[in-house]
Order: sequence, then C-alpha cells, then structure tokens
Amino acid sequence: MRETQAIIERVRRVSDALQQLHLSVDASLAQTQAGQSLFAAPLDGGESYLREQWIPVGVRAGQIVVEVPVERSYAPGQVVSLLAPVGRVFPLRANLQHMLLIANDALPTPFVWLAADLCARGAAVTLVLGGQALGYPLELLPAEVEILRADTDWRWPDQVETLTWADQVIALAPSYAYADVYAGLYDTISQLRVQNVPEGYVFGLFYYRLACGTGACLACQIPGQKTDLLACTDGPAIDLKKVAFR
Amino acid sequence: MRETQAIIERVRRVSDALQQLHLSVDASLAQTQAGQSLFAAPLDGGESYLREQWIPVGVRAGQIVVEVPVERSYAPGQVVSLLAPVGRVFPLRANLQHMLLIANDALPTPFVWLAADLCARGAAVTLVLGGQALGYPLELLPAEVEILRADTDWRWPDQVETLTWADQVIALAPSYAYADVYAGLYDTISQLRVQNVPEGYVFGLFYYRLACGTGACLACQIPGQKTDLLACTDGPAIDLKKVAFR
Amino acid sequence: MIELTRPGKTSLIVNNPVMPAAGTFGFDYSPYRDLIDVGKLGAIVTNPVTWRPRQVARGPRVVPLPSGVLIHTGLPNPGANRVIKQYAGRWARSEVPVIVHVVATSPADVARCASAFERCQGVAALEIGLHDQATPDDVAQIVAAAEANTLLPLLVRVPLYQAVALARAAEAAGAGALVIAAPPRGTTRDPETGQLVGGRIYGPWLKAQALRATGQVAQIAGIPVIGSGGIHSPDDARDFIEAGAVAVQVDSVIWTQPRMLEVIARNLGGLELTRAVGALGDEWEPGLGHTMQIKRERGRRSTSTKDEPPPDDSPPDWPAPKNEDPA
Amino acid sequence: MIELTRPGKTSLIVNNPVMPAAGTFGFDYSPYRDLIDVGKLGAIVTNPVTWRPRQVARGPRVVPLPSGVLIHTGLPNPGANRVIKQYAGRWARSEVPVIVHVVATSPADVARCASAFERCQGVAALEIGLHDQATPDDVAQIVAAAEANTLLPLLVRVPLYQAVALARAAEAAGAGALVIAAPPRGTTRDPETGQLVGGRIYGPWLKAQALRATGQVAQIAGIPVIGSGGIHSPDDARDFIEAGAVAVQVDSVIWTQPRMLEVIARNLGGLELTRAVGALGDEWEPGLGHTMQIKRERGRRSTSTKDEPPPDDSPPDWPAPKNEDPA
Ligand SMILES: Cc1cc2nc3c(=O)[nH]c(=O)nc-3n(C[C@H](O)[C@H](O)[C@H](O)COP(=O)(O)OP(=O)(O)OC[C@H]3O[C@@H](n4cnc5c(N)ncnc54)[C@H](O)[C@@H]3O)c2cc1C
Ligand SMILES: Cc1cc2nc3c(=O)[nH]c(=O)nc-3n(C[C@H](O)[C@H](O)[C@H](O)COP(=O)(O)OP(=O)(O)OC[C@H]3O[C@@H](n4cnc5c(N)ncnc54)[C@H](O)[C@@H]3O)c2cc1C
Ligand SMILES: Cc1cc2nc3c(=O)[nH]c(=O)nc-3n(C[C@@H](O)[C@@H](O)[C@H](O)COP(=O)(O)O)c2cc1C
Ligand SMILES: Cc1cc2nc3c(=O)[nH]c(=O)nc-3n(C[C@@H](O)[C@@H](O)[C@H](O)COP(=O)(O)O)c2cc1C
Ligand code: FES
Ligand code: FES
Repeated sequence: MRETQAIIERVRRVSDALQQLHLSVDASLAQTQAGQSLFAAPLDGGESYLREQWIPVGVRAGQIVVEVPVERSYAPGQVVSLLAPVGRVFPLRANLQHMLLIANDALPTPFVWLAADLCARGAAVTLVLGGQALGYPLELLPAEVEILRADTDWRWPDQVETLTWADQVIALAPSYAYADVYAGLYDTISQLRVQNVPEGYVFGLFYYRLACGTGACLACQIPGQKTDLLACTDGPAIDLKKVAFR
Repeated sequence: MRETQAIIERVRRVSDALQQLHLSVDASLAQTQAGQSLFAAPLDGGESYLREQWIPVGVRAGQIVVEVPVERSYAPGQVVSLLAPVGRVFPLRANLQHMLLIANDALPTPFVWLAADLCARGAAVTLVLGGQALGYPLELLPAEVEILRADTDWRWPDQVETLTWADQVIALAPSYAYADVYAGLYDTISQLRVQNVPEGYVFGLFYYRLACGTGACLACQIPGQKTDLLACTDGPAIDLKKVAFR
Repeated sequence: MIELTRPGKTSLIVNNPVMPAAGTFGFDYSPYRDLIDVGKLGAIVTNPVTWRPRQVARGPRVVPLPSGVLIHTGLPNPGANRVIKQYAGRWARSEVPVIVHVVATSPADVARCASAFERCQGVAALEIGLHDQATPDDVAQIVAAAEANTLLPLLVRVPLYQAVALARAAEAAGAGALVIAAPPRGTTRDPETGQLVGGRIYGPWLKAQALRATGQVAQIAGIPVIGSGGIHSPDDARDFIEAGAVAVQVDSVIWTQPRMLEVIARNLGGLELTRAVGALGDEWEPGLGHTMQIKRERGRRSTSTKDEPPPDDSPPDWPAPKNEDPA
Repeated sequence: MIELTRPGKTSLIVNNPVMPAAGTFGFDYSPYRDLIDVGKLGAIVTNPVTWRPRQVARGPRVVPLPSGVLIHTGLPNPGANRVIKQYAGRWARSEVPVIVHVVATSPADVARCASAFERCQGVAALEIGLHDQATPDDVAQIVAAAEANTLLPLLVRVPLYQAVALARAAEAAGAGALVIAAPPRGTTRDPETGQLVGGRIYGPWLKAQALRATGQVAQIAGIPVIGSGGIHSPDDARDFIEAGAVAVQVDSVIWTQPRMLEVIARNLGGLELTRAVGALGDEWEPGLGHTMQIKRERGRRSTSTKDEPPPDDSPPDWPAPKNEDPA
C-alpha cells in the first residue's frame, strides 16, 4: 500500500443513488484488480473525518472508475489522497466454470468488475439479487450475467441447483448482518454437501467502515477459526470456512 | 434584531487582504446605518462554527456592502443567514464640525461608511493611521478625508492640535490591546482638557470576537463605571468616559 | 406536563422538556425575545449568578475550536442582589418558568443566594452550578446550604468529568434534579494573540461525552435527570431522552442558530414522558441489539423504547458504573 | 536524546519526542512501514495487550462523529503469550524502541504480562493502560504489580477524566512516566443501524481537553509527562511540549493522514528538551500575559518559554489542581 494522489476526471451519475468517479491515478496503481479498493480523502478536507473506501467497478482508458453514493458531492478536477490498494484481489479458483454471486440488501457494486472479468474469460456467472440489491441498475452489469431474484429470507428459485452447480460462491450482505447471514449461508451449503465444505469454495465479502485501512486499529477484525482476520488487509473476500461464527 | 437571509450578489477583491461582498438583504435591514454590523453564517455551514461579524462599508443600489478578510472564500449566489442589525448606530454629536478618527494596528474598515456620511454632510474628517492600518487601500476612503500617519506609540504630527480641534474622537485598536490603548488615549485627552472630558466626546470601537451577538453570553462584556457594557449590544462605539479601565 | 424535579414539598412542572443551558441565554428572555418564541420553551435557565459581583475575565474570551468554540467569560455578574433588582420584574412577567443558575462558589454564598431568591417573586427553581474541582463532600455541603435556605425546587448541574460520583452526592444531599453535564474545560491557542487560553468548550462533538454521562447517571438516579451538552438538533435531544433524561438543556447552538432552540422544543413538545425516572434502562428489551432485529429496526429513529442498546455481550455504552465513585 | 522515563535502575532514552498512541499503529511497525519512515519516530507503542486473549467487540465499531470518530474495538488481541510469539521477532528488529501497551485488566494479569515481557527481547518499556473506572487504589496495586515483575521502564497511561488524581497515584506507586491522556468514552448513534454505540472518541477537538489535563499534570508531576490527545499538526504537538510534556503520542490522524505522524516527528526532532521536568510552569514569566506584552509577542509561535500563560488575574488554563484528588 502507498499514499498517492489522484484527480477526479469525470463524475457520472448512474442512478438516483449512485455516481461513478473516473480517476487518473498514480502509475503504482496500474496493477489494481477486482477486489482491491481505494481508501480516499479529498485534499480539500471534504465532509467526513475518516477516509472512505472506494470500490472500483473497472478500468476505462487507464482511469480507475469507482462507484460511490450520491450523497457526497465531487467535482471534476478535484484532487484526492489515496491509500491504496486496500485488500486482496478476489481469490478465484483455477479453471473456474460456474460462479455464483449473491447480494442481498447490499448494492452489488463489488461484483461489477469481477463479473466482467469472469465473463471475459468465458466463465458462467449467476447473480442473485435480493432486497435493496434489486434496486441496482442492471445495465451496469455485463449482459451475459444471469440474474435471479431472492426473497427476504435469502431463498431463490432452484437454490439447491445453483448452489451445487457453482464451483465457487461469493456473498454480500449489509455490514450489520454479516454474522447471521454468512453463518446461515455456510450452514445451508454444509447441509447440501455431505462431505465438508471445501476450502476456497464459499466467501463472504466484508466491507466494515474502516478506521485505518492498514491493519493497525483492529476495528475491522473478524474472529477466525485458527487466527483472526482483518477485513481491510485479508478481505474483502473471506473464506467462510476460516470464520469463527459466534 | 432579526434572523433573515441574504444572497451574496457580488464578491470583489479590493486588496491582498480584503474582499467586499455585495448582499441583497431582507427589507427589514434597509435602515441599517454606519456602526451597525451583520452577524453572518453561510447556510452551507462554511468553515467556522461561530457566526462572523461583517462590517458594512456602505450601501450600493440597495445592496449592503461588507468588507471581510480574503482568507474565507465566498461565491456569488451563496445564501447566508444574518442576525442583524448587531450593535448601535455611531452616536454622532449634533452639528458635528470636525471628526477625528484614529486607527492603529487595525484595519479602518469600520470608518469607511462613517467617513462617507460625514463628508456628505459637510463635516471635516481627519483619519490617523498607524501600524497595520497603513496597509489599508486609501482609495476605499472618501477623497475629502485628511490622512495622518501615527508612529507605533500612537503619536502623530500636530497631535495636540488635532485633538483640541476635534469635536469628537473615535479610535480603533486591535482587540487584544483595547484596555491599554483606549486608557492611554483617554488619559492623553484628559490632560489636554483642563476641565473633565465631556460625555460623548471620545469613543473606542470594540470588536471582540462575538459568541452570541445578542447580549446573552457576556463574553464581550466591558467593565463600566456605573454599569457594565456589552460590545455587541452597546457597541461598537463605547464612550470611554463610561469604561472602568483596570 | 413534565415533572422536572423530585415530587415533594415543591416540584417544578414544565410544559416542554426543552430549555437553554446556563450562560447561553442571558439573565432573562430579552436577548432572544425577537428571535424565537420564548413561550414555546419549557423554562429559561439564567446566566450564572454569584453572591458577590464578578468581573469579566481578561484576555481572549472566545476562541474558535475545530467545529466548536472555547468560551472563558469569568462568569461576570453584578451579584445576586443587583441581579434581582435588574431582572426580578421581568422574571415575574416571563411566559415560562425561570430557573436561576447559582454558581457554587462556597456553601455560605450559596446559602445567601438561596434565601435571596427564595424571597424573590418569579423564580421557579434554582440550578446550582458545581465547580469542576468539587468533591462529593463539597457537593453535600453546598446542596445542604441551599436546602436549608429555600423551599424552591433545586436542580444541581454536575461537571462532566465527575458526573456519576457528584450526581450520587447531590441526590443523597436532597437535590431535586440533576443536570448532566456542565461542559468540560479545555485549553487552546488564540490565533490572534498566540496566547494559551483556558475555558469551557462547546460544540457538536461534546454530545457523545455528555450523552454517555447522562445515560450512566440515569441508570442510578432516583430523581429526574436533565441532559445537556452539544445538542444541535431534535434527534440529538431525543437521544438524551432515550438515555433516560426527562428534559434537555440546549447550549451553544443557540448562539449559532437561535431558531434551532425553538425547533427542538417544538419537536419534543409532543413527547409523552410517562416513564418512571431512571427506569428507562430496564424497559429496553435486551436481546434487541442482536443483528437481525437491528436489520428490522433499521433506519428507525424514534424515542420509543424499542431503539436497541448494544447487544448484551458487548459492553453497554453506559456501563452500570460500579467503582466509579472515587470514595 | 530525550529521557522518556524517570532516571533510575533503567530509563528509556529516545531520539525523537514523537510516537504513535496505543491502538493506533498496530502491534509493530508493519502496518505503516510502506507509508512512513518509521525510523524517524521516537518509539512505537503497540496495540493494547491483555494477559488473556480478547475477542473483537460485536456491533458497530467505527461510527463517524462531527469532525471525529468513535471507535469501539473491544481491544481484541490474542493474549500476551501469543502476541510475543507473533511479534517479538519484529520488535527485536525494530529501528526504534518498542513500548508494549498492557491493558490493566487486573493486578494479577498485569503482573503476568510484566514478567512475560520482561523475558522478551526487543521490548524497551511497558505502557500500562488504566481502565476508565480505575481508582487511585487500583492504580497503586496495578503499578506495584508491574514494578514487582519487571525492570523495564514503566509508562502509565491515564484516563482523561481522572488525570490529576490517577497521575499522582501512579507516580507515588513508582511509575517511570505518565501518558496524559487516554481518550474519553462517548456514546453516539450509528447511522447505519440506528443503534447507540459506546466507545473511545477521537478527533481534533479532543486536543483542548487533553492539553489542559497535560498542563495540569505537568505542574505537579516529578516524572516525565507524555502528552496525547487530538494532536493533528506540529503546532498541536508543540503546544503539549510547551505545557510541560517531554514527548507526545499522536492518535487518529495516523489513520486519516499517515504521513502527518512523520511530519510531526521531523518538526519536533530539532527540539532540545533540556527543561527540568515539571519546572516549565515556573519558567513562564507570570506578568507576560498582560496585553501589551501579548501585542509584542503577537503572532510568535515558538516552543520557547516566553509564550505567555493567561494573565495572573485571570484563572490559569490549568489551575494548580488543589482538591482535585477525590481522596
Ligand atoms: C470556589 C472555587 C474553588 C476552586 N477550586 C479550585 C481547585 O480546587 N482547583 C483548581 O485547580 N482550581 C480551583 N479554582 C479555580 C478554577 O478552577 C479555575 O479558575 C477554573 O478551573 C478555570 O478558570 P476559568 O476562568 O476558565 O473558569 P471560568 O468559568 O471563567 O471561571 C471564572 C472564575 O469563576 C470561577 N468559577 C467558574 N465556574 C464556577 C463554578 N461553577 N463554581 C464556582 N466557581 C466557578 C473560576 O474558578 C474562575 O475563578 C476554584 C475556583 C473557585 C471559584
Ligand atoms: C477490569 C475491568 C473493570 C471494569 N470496571 C468497570 C467499572 O468499575 N464500572 C463500569 O461501569 N464498567 C466497568 N467495566 C466495563 C467497562 O467500563 C466498559 O466495558 C467500558 O467502559 C466501555 O466498554 P467498551 O467496549 O467501549 O470499551 P472497550 O475499550 O471496547 O473495552 C472492551 C472491553 O475491554 C475493557 N477495557 C477497555 N479498556 C480497558 C482498560 N484500559 N483496562 C481494562 N479493561 C479495559 C472494557 O471494560 C470492555 O469490557 C470494567 C471492565 C473491565 C475489563
Ligand atoms: C458565559 C457562560 C457562563 C457559564 N456559567 C456556568 C456556571 O457558572 N456553572 C455551570 O455549571 N455552567 C455554566 N455555564 C456553563 C459553563 O460554561 C460554566 O460553568 C463555566 O464556568 C463558564 O466557563 P467560562 O468562564 O470559561 O466560560 C456557563 C456557560 C457560559 C457560556
Ligand atoms: C483499537 C484501540 C485500542 C486501544 N486500547 C487502549 C487501551 O487498552 N488502553 C488505553 O489506555 N488506550 C488504548 N487505546 C486508546 C483507547 O481507545 C483504549 O484504551 C480504549 O479502551 C479502546 O476503546 P474501544 O475499544 O472503544 O476502541 C486504544 C485505541 C484504539 C483505537
Ligand atoms: S480498519 Fe483498522 S485494522 Fe482494518
Ligand atoms: S457576544 Fe454574547 S453577549 Fe456579546
């Protein structure tokens, strides 16, 4: 991770709730990949004391594009300080065929870049949306992605089929519900598979509000089976097999 | 005093240190006169927690013009909340002939409107400038005003003559020096006049940083001979005969 | 109708749970009469009054802080008797009850003030402002001195840093209500003079400290608690009510946005505050902190007792303060 | 060269008066190794360590405040022994002295931690974090327990609200230095869940409270005082030195602008701190607060002892705190 500066080249409103910022970033961030994020602070101070975690949805013409809520107002030409990259690249299985992504009550922004990459390399992607996630503008996702709708109890058509069909599952819940939702998902999956759930099969995304983003403050800690994990440095995708649900 | 809203119609830089804001104000402020000020807070919050005391330098085309430091940035179209008018109109002697104004180490902004009024009604105005006040752009003052230069010890050419010649004296010092400077000035004048200094003859201007501007918090209190005074509601011009210098 | 002080010989009943904090509103209604509808408030708390006259402090008195301000006035006032001469008439004509804030300079002075205001028409209650360095013993003496010299309902305003210990002492000594808390002191540099200045500090960030102290005291107090410190909005005020306060005192926002005081009063005016004082904590359904409920309750911002405390297994945001008593 | 702890059997000497505060920097240099030049710091203070492992708190842990943040982590750590296994190697390789922050959960646990770290290479000193509700007696026991089990220099980090009383107790019990102060607790509402959350609060406004406490303690302390709380700039840090601190701990600005920690260290690196500890107050020329002097001194912002305190006749910004001891 390094501290660099970036310039907001373009501010594009993509829905009532979301805007995309096109950022000219330092060369050292050229290698940023899906899963990693930017920990940002406008140089002119801005409204919030802490930095904000900006999640990239892709790279266009060498510029990193991030998707942020419209509440905060940004202007082209604005300079931001970035601590980046924060977190790890999504850990994808070798020769992945079928990816199942699940977003319930949380905007699927973290899946946009991932889905595009997967489709590009010919993998089949199914995205289950539920609750608030249903409000997300689907045109922002690759056309090849199959969309399913989940109900409020995280059930969706052919749930068992899709879960068994998938080589890998990544779920996204709202931060206040991680413990319950991811535990529930893990149980469901363990019941499906007589043998143990394999490592690297089902992941939860952890986007706690970060204080430091560097692994220092421990505010984003996730209790682990063997060792504890940190959302900022080990995440955002955490293998649920490694999480100690209390 | 009332709380109203005003719009910044124009922002004009008048020196390296100063800018003038042209304000469209509520009709209730039409009667504002030299001496009174505006206690302002930009609606968009702005940089400071407390309101700021804006000192008018005149009225142009129905708009009140105030002079403020350039540190804070304002934009045309910006809306500000005003508690106004704050303080009293300058208490001028009936048929005043000769006014002596003294500003040392403080910008003579509060004298601009006053001097214009006095010149308009044919009174002779002498303005003594010393220290920081010498940096003030003289073109902002009426051409008729006679300018004298004071040294750091508040002495100027023909000091005795000007002091005896004047029917009224109004002095301005930096807020941290009020006690000493105004006490000194009052002594000097008492020595000149064998008989006592008359009431309403020599005034000091008190521009403490205000917390409430309404007379509630007492943070701007000035110890008085009979009763204590408040810079915000009794000022800015305080008859030095009424002040109890400690 | 809110009973602001403990039932008994005399008690103070107000129509609205919102009032200004000592030192922010003046000695009577006049500074804000033209700016807000004073009649909408539950009461007025006067500027601090001492038995002997006090002069204003020298040096810088108002210094900006990051999103706040430091105020150091020296509590100027002409002394109890001249305050009465100047203001008793207006107090008698006030639309809302007037609570006189008496600075606890010494038990003897407090006693003198108490009997002076006892005889003074238009005073609904006294609020005693404890000094920052007051000990529980000091508090006992000061409250006793007041009690002995007046039948007026007695509010005691407690410094933030010692809130629980001094609140206990004040209640034990017979206080009718507790005001939590007086703002803390700070030191900052005056940009104009480069001088270090000490004084009371005000700002929205003060709310987190004051709210925690209010919650801690409300858990143990058997008398009404009035919350105060950094309240800048109706939601801020509701948080104090939810923490167990029966009423709130609004401070520096009165200077920056006078109307907000009236807005807060109008917003909380509707509230029916029938809770047994201090019982609020128990009424909270413990399990409710638990995430799935939070999810259901999500976004809900009401003063109902449903708004959940942190989960049982995480420490309470105002732990029952055992050991906190320095004694 | 700054002597950070009292001269004696062992004392901690550092090259720079600037270091991070407990809980802000991690268990070693690694979180910020790529972001700043750790070698420019005077020391590293580790995250809090307890004898027994502690799990992270549940519920919201990071909640925004007006110009600040509330943090409630629950002090997660794997316990002293596993911390040593994981980090002792890096501590031994650290460019700058490592001060291990031990949470004072109980005298027995502190004793165990002390002897564990005593035997651990690469530990330069221990900092004991007192609990908010600690009494002077608790402090005496806790410090004694540590003293009995280690020769390492002992820093004691004191909660803000009881700074003077607990600092006295810590010094009397043999502490080598005082850290003034641990951030206070607050309660605020998490916008995402609508839940009330309690925790430590950080932000630039904290400086005024911490600076006053530092000044108060420096007036009475016979051992070195390290100032901490809301420092966000070199000038902030200098104010603490001027208040009598020999060094400073930087907190939440490390999270928002990591480089500022190094900037502050570079700025204060030049300082010669030869003042007798605690003697600073006396060195200030009293009369200097007086306005005409202020005028002369105006704008001057140095760490020289000339920068004047408030005038004599106005109360000092950190009055000699008689009575403040709850005992
Ligand atoms: C009765 C009394 C006891 C004191 N005891 C101590 C002490 O034990 N230790 C110590 O360090 N300092 C003590 N002081 C001094 C006082 O703590 C400092 O003056 C104050 O902390 C900071 O001064 P200030 O001007 O910012 O406070 P301000 O609020 O400006 O007060 C100005 C003056 O009024 C006094 N004052 C303010 N509030 C109260 C109140 N609620 N009750 C009584 N007096 C008040 C202050 O002491 C100061 O003298 C005491 C002052 C008084 C009047
Ligand atoms: C030894 C001990 C004594 C306590 N005594 C009281 C008491 O007398 N009155 C009271 O109201 N509450 C007491 N508590 C509970 C504690 O005050 C509250 O949990 C805390 O005030 C707020 O919780 P938190 O999770 O925000 O603090 P956090 O900092 O998140 O702490 C999480 C846990 O660590 C503990 N802790 C935090 N800092 C320290 C420290 N420096 N030393 C020891 N433990 C720490 C907290 O108590 C809490 O249990 C005590 C806790 C402990 C461990
Ligand atoms: C001008 C002013 C005076 C105040 N006086 C008191 C007071 O005497 N007692 C109290 O508990 N709170 C009162 N409040 C709240 C505290 O600020 C006050 O106690 C404190 O002594 C005033 O400190 P200052 O002189 O540094 O403003 C006051 C607030 C203000 C703005
Ligand atoms: C994550 C974290 C942990 C801290 N732990 C301590 C501590 O144990 N003792 C202390 O004096 N200060 C330490 N500091 C400062 C205080 O915040 C800490 O004492 C407090 O217990 C942490 O409260 P929290 O769990 O609500 O963050 C810490 C700071 C942070 C950010
Ligand atoms: S945000 Fe601080 S450790 Fe992850
Ligand atoms: S500024 Fe508050 S009384 Fe004058």
